[in-house]
Amino acid sequence: MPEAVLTTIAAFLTLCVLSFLYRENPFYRFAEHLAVGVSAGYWVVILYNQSFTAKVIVPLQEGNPLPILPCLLGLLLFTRFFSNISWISRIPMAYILGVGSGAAIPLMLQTFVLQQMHATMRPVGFGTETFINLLIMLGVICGIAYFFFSTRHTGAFGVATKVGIWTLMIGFGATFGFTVMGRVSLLLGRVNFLIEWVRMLFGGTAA
Amino acid sequence: MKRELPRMITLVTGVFLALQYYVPHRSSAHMYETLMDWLIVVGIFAILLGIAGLVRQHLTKIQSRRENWPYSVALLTGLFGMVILGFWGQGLGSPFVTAYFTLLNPVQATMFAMLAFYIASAAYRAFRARTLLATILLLSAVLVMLGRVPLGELVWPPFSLGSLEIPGIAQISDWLINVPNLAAKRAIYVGLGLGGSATALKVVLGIEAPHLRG
Amino acid sequence: MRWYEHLLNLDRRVLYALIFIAVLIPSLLPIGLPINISPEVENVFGRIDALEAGEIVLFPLEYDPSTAAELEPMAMAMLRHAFQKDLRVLACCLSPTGVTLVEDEIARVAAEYDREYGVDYVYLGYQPYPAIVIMTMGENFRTPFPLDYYGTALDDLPMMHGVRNYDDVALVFTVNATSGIDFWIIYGQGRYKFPLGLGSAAVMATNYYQYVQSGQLFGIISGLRGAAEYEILIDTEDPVAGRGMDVQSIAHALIVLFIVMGNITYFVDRRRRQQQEA
Amino acid sequence: MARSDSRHERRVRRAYPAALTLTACLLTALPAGALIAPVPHVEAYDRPNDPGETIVVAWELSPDDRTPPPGDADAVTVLSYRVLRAESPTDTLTEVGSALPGKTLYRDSEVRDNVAYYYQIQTVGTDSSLASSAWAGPVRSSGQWFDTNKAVLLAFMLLFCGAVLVLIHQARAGRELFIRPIPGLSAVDEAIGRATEMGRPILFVPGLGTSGDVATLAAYTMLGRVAHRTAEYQTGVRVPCYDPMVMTIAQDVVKSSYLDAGYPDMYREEDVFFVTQDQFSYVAAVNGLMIRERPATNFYIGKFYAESLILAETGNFAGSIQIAGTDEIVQIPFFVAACDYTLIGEELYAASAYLSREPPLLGTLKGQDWGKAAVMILIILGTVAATLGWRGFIDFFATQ
Repeated sequence: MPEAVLTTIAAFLTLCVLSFLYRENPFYRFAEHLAVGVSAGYWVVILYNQSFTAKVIVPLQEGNPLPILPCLLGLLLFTRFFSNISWISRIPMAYILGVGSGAAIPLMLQTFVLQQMHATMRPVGFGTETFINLLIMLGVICGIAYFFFSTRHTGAFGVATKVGIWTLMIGFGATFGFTVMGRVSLLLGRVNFLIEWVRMLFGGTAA
Repeated sequence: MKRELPRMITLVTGVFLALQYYVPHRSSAHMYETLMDWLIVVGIFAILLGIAGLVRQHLTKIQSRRENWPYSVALLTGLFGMVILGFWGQGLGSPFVTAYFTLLNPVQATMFAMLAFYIASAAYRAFRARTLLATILLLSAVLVMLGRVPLGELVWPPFSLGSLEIPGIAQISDWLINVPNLAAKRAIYVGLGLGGSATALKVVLGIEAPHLRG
Repeated sequence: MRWYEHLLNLDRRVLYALIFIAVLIPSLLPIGLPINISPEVENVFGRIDALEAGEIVLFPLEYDPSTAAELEPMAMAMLRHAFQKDLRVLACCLSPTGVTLVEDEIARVAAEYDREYGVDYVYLGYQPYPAIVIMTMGENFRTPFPLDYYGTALDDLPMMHGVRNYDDVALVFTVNATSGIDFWIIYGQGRYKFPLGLGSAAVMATNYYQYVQSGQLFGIISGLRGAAEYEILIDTEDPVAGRGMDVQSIAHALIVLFIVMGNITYFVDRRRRQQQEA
Repeated sequence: MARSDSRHERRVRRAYPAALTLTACLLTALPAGALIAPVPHVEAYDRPNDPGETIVVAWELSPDDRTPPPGDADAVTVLSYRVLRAESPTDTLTEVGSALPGKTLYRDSEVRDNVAYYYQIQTVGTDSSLASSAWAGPVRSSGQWFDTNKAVLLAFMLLFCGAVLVLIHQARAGRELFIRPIPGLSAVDEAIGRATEMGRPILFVPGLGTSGDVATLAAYTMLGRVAHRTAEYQTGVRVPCYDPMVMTIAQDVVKSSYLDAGYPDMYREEDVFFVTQDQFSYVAAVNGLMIRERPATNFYIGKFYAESLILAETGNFAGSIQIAGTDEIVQIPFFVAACDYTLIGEELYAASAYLSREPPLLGTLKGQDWGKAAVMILIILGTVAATLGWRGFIDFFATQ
């Protein structure tokens, strides 16, 4: 198919989705359903060609029968469709949960707790660098205090939790401010695409 | 059997993996790789299960001519069309890749692009200095927003007021991100790390068993 | 209705239209506002610039069409820098809907610099469950990726000879808009201690600065702004991200204006109501 | 990596003196006419804390490893270092790899465990001259059964998990565990009350998490509470699901809550339904639901990604009261901006414990507080130690 036709189809779909901003409508619904289908189909192909081939088909061809086991385990998931034996699907679920949760325990403690704690242990004082360390340390302590649920937030502890929630709010504001650039970038990408398309239609130069 | 077997599997795999992390020996690493490979394969089937559910749902919709059924036709055409194209070939320039760039790419990209509009309306409608906390959030957001773009740096560069050095908006914005924001994220992470690992522990020990409830 | 009541009940579609115009006009008529280079981008640039020709860098490029507008310019700039420095590039994409997009980008940049596949660069493609893939790559790249994206065994690619795992790459720089960033930090850097740099979507960047301070990341480049600065550092002929910064300036200013207007109407309205009640 | 290796190296210097003494003797046999200087010192050791099959060869730079002095462009400098290996002192050496000038480490991972190897570094000059170092070895690789770098982590993990289990046990045994009131949880009841007054349903969105995510687990508890109250008020709750597994569990939760409240007939299976597993189609469907049914109250509890703002803004146009709770940090600001009340991060876990009063949840929350207290104290101690320059205390907690 010529490039111009393809670009026009893509532009049409872009406009279909944008029309939702005015109101929900059949064009939008069409684009949405088409995309769900195409993405599911795309997934099937990529999973088969990239993963299933490498993890199951190639080892089987090389005479390694072991990958049959996880395939059987995976097939058990489909017992969900038959209510009398649907409990069997819990076996692969149990495997997924066990592996995921077990690996998560040490890793979460290391990355989210110990490494964060270690990184906060910095020399403090009133120099340029050390004062920043001090502020960060106080911010972290107060922030953690805010998430303390065993004690009432009163007295000195209450002050700490107040500072904690202020710190959190500055953090959330900063995240919001940072995010604007990302979202505008995405819109910019689409607008540039539409500009190229219009130029192509009227100027005759393909993008 | 119906509850005990899954419970045992979760317990054994979970405890093994929590402790395997401390054992670098090759046999432990090999066992770990095998378990993870299996997880990937089981995961492929889980995704297929979801897709099978999707197909079933839309087929019934078409068969019973339920409201909006023609959209389901578009969905299934897209799905099976992609699968057929994919097994035909998927190098650059193949119909599969062309379909991806023509059909999927624009819809997904535009969906995310709409967030720019929503952020604008949220800014207008919701960012109001109603309370002290809301005001802090709002000020921090505005400063970071302006500090990130060249226009902000042009309008508010660093300057000195007598002997006082006033930082530019870009520096203020960087400071907000590197100091209070960093402290905030770190505090939240500590909480989530403890909460997350405690919950994982309960799942492994079967104290919390979401998959056995249903 | 008074003026502020109009503003108070302003149809959101008016706001949408204003934002659209604010993005459209500077796209057509660039202003060319100057872009300052921030220390954080300079730092990442310096880190890659200091590598020796022939060293291997691992680029996990993980984003999909929905976030490509923001991250593609950055990925392209990183790839160009690597090829300029004669580094060898090993790339993968652990985001299923991005794998095709990334393939196209790598092929394009490699063609610009006349690089040969399998000798100067290798694309591993996609495998599901990023956390697991990242962990097993620490043992051997061949465990999660026995074959490359094109179905060739890794051992048949000259570049991969003697390249086993993270130990054999000079650094890892991931351009990433997925939750995969956490996996690269926790399961990758956390386990295998390689130098890890991050190019992230702006929305996610604020979460990861703490890892720079804690030493788990050697640097962060965020969003289109970071890409624009990187483009300047490597002297890109066609700075895609650089042009976008004008749009960003106008759009940001407009959104700040929305916040200010919203607050003015809110306070005027509140005062009127208080007066009426009094 | 170089840094962590030099730390290993120091450790090895202490742990494997035998390997060192063997490398100490210099047997330099320079080929006649060679200009390049050999490396003064080589050692080889088994890489510590690894799966095995790797030997690290470390050397000191050759004196000629330098940039040529200005004005003397012909000065001979190092071109590369070749790493040679043999399996016995009488065997011939074969090249296993090479390193660029300035490098002092090579990891040989082409070895078998428990086999003795000998190494030699050959310095290659820019004039192609060669200079060989002394032999290092014998050295054998092996895998270790415990990673000593992670001892602190293991201790922390065992203490924390132990504390959680003890506290869960105590909670089950009936010990009262105090949890402070969480401001705004009263908003939940208010919101449900408002839905009754308006006679409109309540929408509960459990997010995009899978059935095992902590946030989703908390969402089940909140859903149980909401369903219980809606049953009392006879309003009804709609739950659109993203994950089929989450749906089956959510159905069960709603059913049993209605039963507890004494209104089992209120339960309709189609109220808790599966939508699709595609992020934006899911959002589009929930958006449609909000526009059509105009629920009085929307709950967004669980894992949310970019769709958070799309949902919250649409709910706003529809005029609903909105309550959100997520541990996905990036999305919290959007919920804070667009919703009436937001449970931030861990507050969500606490809220479910507070509402349900189930002993395992209360005990866990207590355990987490103990963990937080420990972290706070350690941070303060560590900061004091760092300020006083007492590195030992801080390095103790380095799990890298």
